[in-house]
Amino acid sequence: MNLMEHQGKTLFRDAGIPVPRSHHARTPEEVGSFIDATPGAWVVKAQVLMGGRGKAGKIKLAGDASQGRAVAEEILATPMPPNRQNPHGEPIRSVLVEERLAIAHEAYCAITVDRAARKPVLIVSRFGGMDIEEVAERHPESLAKFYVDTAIGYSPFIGRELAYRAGLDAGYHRAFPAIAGALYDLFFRYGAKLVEINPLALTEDGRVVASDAKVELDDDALHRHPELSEWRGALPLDEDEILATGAGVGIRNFRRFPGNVGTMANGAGLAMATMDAVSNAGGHIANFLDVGGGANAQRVRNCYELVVNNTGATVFFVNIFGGITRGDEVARGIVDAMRQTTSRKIPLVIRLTGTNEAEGRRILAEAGMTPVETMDEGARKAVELAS
Amino acid sequence: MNLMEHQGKTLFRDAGIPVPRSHHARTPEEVGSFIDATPGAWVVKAQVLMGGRGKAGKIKLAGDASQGRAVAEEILATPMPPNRQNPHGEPIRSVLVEERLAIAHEAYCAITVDRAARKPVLIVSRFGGMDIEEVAERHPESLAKFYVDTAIGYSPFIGRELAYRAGLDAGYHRAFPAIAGALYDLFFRYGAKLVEINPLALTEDGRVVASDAKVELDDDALHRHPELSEWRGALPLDEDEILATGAGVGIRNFRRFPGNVGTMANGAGLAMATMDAVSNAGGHIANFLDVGGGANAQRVRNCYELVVNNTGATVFFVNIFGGITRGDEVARGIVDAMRQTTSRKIPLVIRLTGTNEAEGRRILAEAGMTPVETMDEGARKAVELAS
Amino acid sequence: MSIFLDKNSKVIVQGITGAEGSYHAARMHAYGTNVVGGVTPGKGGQRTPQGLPVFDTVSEAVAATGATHSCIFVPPPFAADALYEAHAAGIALAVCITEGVPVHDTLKVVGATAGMRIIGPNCPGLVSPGKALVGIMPGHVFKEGTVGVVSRSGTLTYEVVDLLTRAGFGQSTCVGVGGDPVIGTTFVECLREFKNDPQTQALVLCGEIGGTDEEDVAAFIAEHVADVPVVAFVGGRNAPPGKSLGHAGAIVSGAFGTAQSKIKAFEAAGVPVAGRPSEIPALLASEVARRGRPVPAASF
Amino acid sequence: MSIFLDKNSKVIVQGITGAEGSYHAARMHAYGTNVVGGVTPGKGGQRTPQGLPVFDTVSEAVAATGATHSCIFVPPPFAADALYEAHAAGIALAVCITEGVPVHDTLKVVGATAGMRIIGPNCPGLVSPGKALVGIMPGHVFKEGTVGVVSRSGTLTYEVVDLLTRAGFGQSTCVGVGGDPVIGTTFVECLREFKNDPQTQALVLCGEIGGTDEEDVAAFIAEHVADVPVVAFVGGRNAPPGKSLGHAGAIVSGAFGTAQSKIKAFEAAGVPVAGRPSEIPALLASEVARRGRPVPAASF
Repeated sequence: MNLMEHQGKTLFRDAGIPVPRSHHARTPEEVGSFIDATPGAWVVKAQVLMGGRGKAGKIKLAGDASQGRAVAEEILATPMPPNRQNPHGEPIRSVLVEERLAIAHEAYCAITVDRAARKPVLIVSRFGGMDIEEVAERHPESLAKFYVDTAIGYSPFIGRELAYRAGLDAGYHRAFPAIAGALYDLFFRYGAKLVEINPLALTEDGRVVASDAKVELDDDALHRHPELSEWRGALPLDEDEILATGAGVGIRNFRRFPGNVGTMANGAGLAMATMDAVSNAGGHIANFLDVGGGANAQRVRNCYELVVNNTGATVFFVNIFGGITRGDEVARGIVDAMRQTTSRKIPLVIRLTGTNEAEGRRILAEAGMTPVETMDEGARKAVELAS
Repeated sequence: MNLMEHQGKTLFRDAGIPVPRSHHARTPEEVGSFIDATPGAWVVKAQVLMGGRGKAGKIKLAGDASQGRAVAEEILATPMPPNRQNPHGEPIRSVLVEERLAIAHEAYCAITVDRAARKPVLIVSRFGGMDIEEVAERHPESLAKFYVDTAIGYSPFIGRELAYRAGLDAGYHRAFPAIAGALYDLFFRYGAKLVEINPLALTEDGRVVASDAKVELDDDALHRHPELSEWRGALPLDEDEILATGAGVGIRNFRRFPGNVGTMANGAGLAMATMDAVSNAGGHIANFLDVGGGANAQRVRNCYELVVNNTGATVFFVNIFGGITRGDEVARGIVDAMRQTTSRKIPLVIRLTGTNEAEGRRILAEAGMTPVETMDEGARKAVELAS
Repeated sequence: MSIFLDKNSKVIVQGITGAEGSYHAARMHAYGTNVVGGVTPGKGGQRTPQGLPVFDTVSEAVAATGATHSCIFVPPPFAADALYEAHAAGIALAVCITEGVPVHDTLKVVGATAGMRIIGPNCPGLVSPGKALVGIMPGHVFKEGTVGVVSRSGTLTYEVVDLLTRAGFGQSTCVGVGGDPVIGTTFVECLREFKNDPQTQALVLCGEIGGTDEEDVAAFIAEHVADVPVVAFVGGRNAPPGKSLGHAGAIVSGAFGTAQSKIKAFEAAGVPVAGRPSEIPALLASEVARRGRPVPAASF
Repeated sequence: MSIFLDKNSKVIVQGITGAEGSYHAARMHAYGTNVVGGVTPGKGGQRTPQGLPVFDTVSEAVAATGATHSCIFVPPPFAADALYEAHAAGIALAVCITEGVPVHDTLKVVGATAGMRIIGPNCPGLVSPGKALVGIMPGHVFKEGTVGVVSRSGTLTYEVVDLLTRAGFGQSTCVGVGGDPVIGTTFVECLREFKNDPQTQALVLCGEIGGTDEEDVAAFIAEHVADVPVVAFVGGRNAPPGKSLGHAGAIVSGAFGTAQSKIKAFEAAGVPVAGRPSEIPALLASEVARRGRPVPAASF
C-alpha cells in the first residue's frame, strides 16, 4: 500500500520528523477558509499516488485565500494525466495546503529493503528534489548507503556517517541523525518497504524539514496496523487489485494488458510463462492471472468471469499443471464452472496435466472445449482462435 | 530504583498484562469510600519495598467498607518491622485495595539480566507465591529458563516452551505466551533489571492474572524515562542513597555500617579493600565510601562531613592511591577541607601515594594529621585511634 | 549425494495437525521422506493417521526424534516465530512454505538465525529425488539423476522438471527458493552447494523478474562453475514496471529487475537462456554434448 | 608478546576533544602508546596539542590511520552508539571507560558486535607495560614482566600492580575488565588469551563481590591452567546483601555473589587467596617457587 503525501506526513509528524505546517482539504472552499484563518505564503499540492505532480501543474502557490481557492479549483478540476505505469491517469480528490518553505538546500534520504543484502539500507544524497534514479545517474558520488544490521537497528552514528559521506551541507549535521533515526523507527514500526524524504529541505532559517513524504507499506504486514485501515479504504486502489480481491484471488494475482488472449494458470511462475508463451506464439495477452492452489468450479468460474468481463479477451487459455491434484477433477471443475457462469462465452483452450490427465482431456473435449497436451501447443491454439 | 507493587502494576496494565482491579489509597477513609462505591471482596495491601508483608500482618482481607477502613488503619499504624537488609524497617504511606482473586494455581514468572550469559533470562516455575530461592531449593525440577537472544527478542514460542517445561497447569497455556511477551516488552522498554510476577495466578474462573508485581529499574537508564520521575521522587529512597546524592558522590558510593572506623578511598575496589583492611586489623567499620575521581578540597570536605555527621565514626581513615594525581595536591586538598569544615573534628589517618607522595605526607603531618605509608599500616593506626 | 536433503534427513512438520500440514506430511511420508513427527502446540501426545508422533514444541520433537529438518505450515503472522523456534531447537534446515510473510519478519529472521539454513518463505520446498521430499512438490514428476534445479516458483518448476524427466534427465536436488523479495537461500547459495556435490553434473535455473538474484548467480557461474553445463529460463518478459506479478518478489522497479537484464547477464556468463520451458531439455543436451561430459541421465 | 595490546596497536580516542578524552589521549601518547588520532563529530580536520588528527567519524579515522584499537570517552547515553560505530568501522578492540552505561545497552552491544573485543564498560582500560597503555591507568606503576593481571576495579589494580612492581614482579598485560554487571570481556576470556601468551608466566586476579566471574575463572583455572602460578584477591568481604558497593556490579543478591563463595571456589581450584593486597607478592613468590618455575621477574 502506497500512502499519499499527507498520510505519509502524518506518520512523519507522529514519528518526530519535522514537516511543514499544513492542512488537508477536500474542496477549494476549505482551502480558502483555511488560508483566511491562517494567512501566509502557502503551496497547494494535489494528493495523488502518481509522480510528476509539478510538471502536470498540480502544485501551485497561493499568497492569499482567493488565490488558494482558485488554484485548488484548478488542481481538482482535472485528473492527473496518464503515463506508462498509470494508463488511466489518477483522479484528484484532495489537496494539501502547506507552508511555503524558504529552501536553501534540498537533500535526499530514504530507507528501503535491500533484497540482495537482505538488510534495510539507508540512502542519502546531498541532492534532493529529483528522482533517486536521476541522482544516481547525475551525481553518483553524492550517494551514500548504509546497510543496517537488524540485530542492532539504527544508531545515531549511522546518520552522522551518512551525512558526512553524502556531503550534506553543514546546516544539516545537527538535526540529521535524529531525523534519520525517526525515519528508521517509522520504517521498522510499520514494516515498511520504503520510506523516503525527497526533498529533505534545509530552510533559510536553518530548519531541516521533510518537504515531501513517500511511504510504501507492506500489504502482508498491514494486519498489524488496524489503525491504518481507514486510510486503506480511502486510497485509490489499483483497479486490477480491486478486481482481484473481488474474484477472491490474491491482490497481486491479476493484471490486465491490452491484448485479446485471456490467460490463467496455477502458480505465478507458470502464469508468467504462459503469458510469455502466448507472446512467443505471436499473440497479444489480455491479462496475467494466477488462480492459486486448487481449481474447483467456483474458483475457475470467478476467474473466467474476471477475465471475460474486464479484459478484451476473445479466447481463454487455461494452463494447469496438476502437480498434486488429479487431472479429471480439474477438468470437472472447469466444465462445471462453464455451465454455471452467466457471463458471455468465449472459446477455452485448456492445457492440463496431472494424474489421470488423459481422462481429464476427454471430459473437456466432450464439453466442447479444446484440450491440448503442452503449453506451447495451447498457446498456438489460443492465438489462432483469438484472431 | 525498585517500584512499589501499585507502580509495577500500573506498568503491567499499560503493557497489557492482566492485573486485578484495584485502587491505590493513602488513608483509611479513602479505602472505605472506595469499597463503599464498589462493593465486593477486597484485599488491602501495604505499599512498601520490603518483602515479607504477609508475615508482618500488612496484607488483610476486607469484606465491606468499615472492615476496609479498620484494616487500612491497622496497616498504616506501624512501619514494616526491620530485617537484616533494612535495619530501620520501612514506613507505610499507602495501601492497595485490590480485588480478591479466587486462585486455583500460583505460578512464577520473571525476567532478569543474566550476568554470566550476558543475556536476558526468562524464568518460570509452576510454583509461585514463595521466594524464587525457596522454589529453587524445594522444587528445582519446576524451574525452566530461557536465555533470550537480544538480536531476536521475545517470540511466542519461548512462552510456549517455558510453559511446557515448567509444567504450568494447562489452564495457563493459552494466555501465557502473550503475558510473557508483554512482560518482556516492559523489561526491554524500560531497560529493567528485574520484572517479576509472583504469583502469576490462575483463577477458578480460568483467568491468568498478575497477583503481585515486582519491578527493579536500572538507575542508569532512568534518564530515558522522564515520565517516571514523579515516582522516583515519591519512593522511599534508601537513606544512604539520599545522603550520597546530597554529598555529590554516586548513589552507590556510600553505605553505612554500625562500627566506629570511618573510611574513604578513591575507587570502589580500593574502598572495599580499605574496609576489609580495617576488619582484618580487628576494627569495626562505620561506612563504605568511594570519593570517586579527584580529591579537591570541596569534595574531601563533603565526604568528611558525610561520614562524621551520619555515622558513629571516631576516626577517619583516608586511603588515596594517587594514580594520576600528585600526592602533594591531594594533601593540600585534604588540609584545606579540614580547615573549611565546620563539623566536629575526629582524627584523620591518611595513606597517600602518587607522584610527590613524600611531600604530600609532610604537608599532612604539618597539619597535625597522621600520614602512613601503606594501607595495612593505616588500617592498624585507625583501629588503634578508634578504640 | 545431493544437497540440503537426503535419506538421513529426519523431518518434522510444524503445524502438522492443520489442513495443509497434515495433508503434506502424509504425502512426504508416502514419498519415502524420513518424517519423524510434527509439532502443534496443545496437541502433544497425539499421533497422525500415519502414526507419527505430535509434540507441543520443536525442542521436544528434536529431543525425542533427533529431527534435523523442519517443514513449516503456519499462517503468515506466525511464520517468524516458527522459524525462531526451529532455530532455537537446533534444526539444521527449515523450509517455510507460508506465503504472505511480512518482509521485515523475513529480514529479521534471516539476520538472526545463523547456523540454520532457511528455504523460502513462499516456496514449494525441495526434493532430492529417490531420497526425500520436503514441501508441497508433486513427487511423481521427479526422477533421480544428475541435474540440479533451482527455481523461484512452484508449478513452473514442476513443468520444467516434468520436461527434464520425460527427456531422460533425472535430478540430484530441486530447490524452490521462493517468490518473496527476501528469501533465506538464494540461487548463489544453492550453487555453492551444488558445486561441491559429486552427484550434480549439470544445472537448470528458473529465474523470473525482480531483484538481482539471476544477475548474481550469472556472475557466480562465470567465476566458479564455468565448466558445468547450465541452462537458464527467465519468466515475466511481458511484465509492466511497478506491479508484482503474483509473487511479491516478481516486480520490476524502475530499471531494476527486468527479464532483459537477467537474460543479458546469463548470456554474458555463457549460459544459454531458453525462450520457453520446452526448449530447456534440448539446450541442456547440447550444453552437455558441447562440453564432452557424459549425458547426465546416462550416469544413473 | 602480551595480550590484547602491543607496540603495533594503533589507537584512536573517541571523544578526543572532550575534557577526559583530551587529557588521557595526551597521557597515552606520552606513555608511548601508538595513538594515531581521535574522533569528535563536527571537529574533523582539527589537530590535538600533540598534533594528532581529529576525524568526524570512526570509519574516516580507520581509513586514514589504519586504527585497530579505540578508547571511548563519551557520556553514558552515547556509549552504545560509540561502540557500534567502532564495530562498524572494523575496530578490533574497544575500551569503554564510561561509567553508568545502562545495562540493557551493554547487553545489546555485547550481543551484536561479534568480531570486536570490548573491554569494559566502567573500566580503567589495559596496559601492556613497556609497549602501550589504553585507558586511564597511571603508567608509572607498571613495569614490563611476566605476570598477567586481571581486575574488576581501577585504583585497587594500581595498588596491586604497585606492590608487584616494588616486589620485582613485572607485568605482561594488566586488564581492568570493569565494574559493571555485564561486561564485554570476562576473567575467563582474559585467561584464554593469557594461556596462549608466551610472555605470561603467572597470574594475579583481583575479584570482588557480585556475579560469578570469579567462580567461573576458578573452574577454568582448574581445568586449563593448573600448571601456572596464580594468586587471587577478593574485595568486599564486609558487604551487606542487596546493596551495590560503588560498582553497579558489586552486589550480593541473596545467596549469590558473596566473597565467601568466590574464595571457596579459588581455594577449591588450588588458587591461594590473599587476605589483603599486601600479601599478594609473597604468595605469588611462593607459588612460583613451589612449581619450580623461574621467578617471573627474572626473565626480563
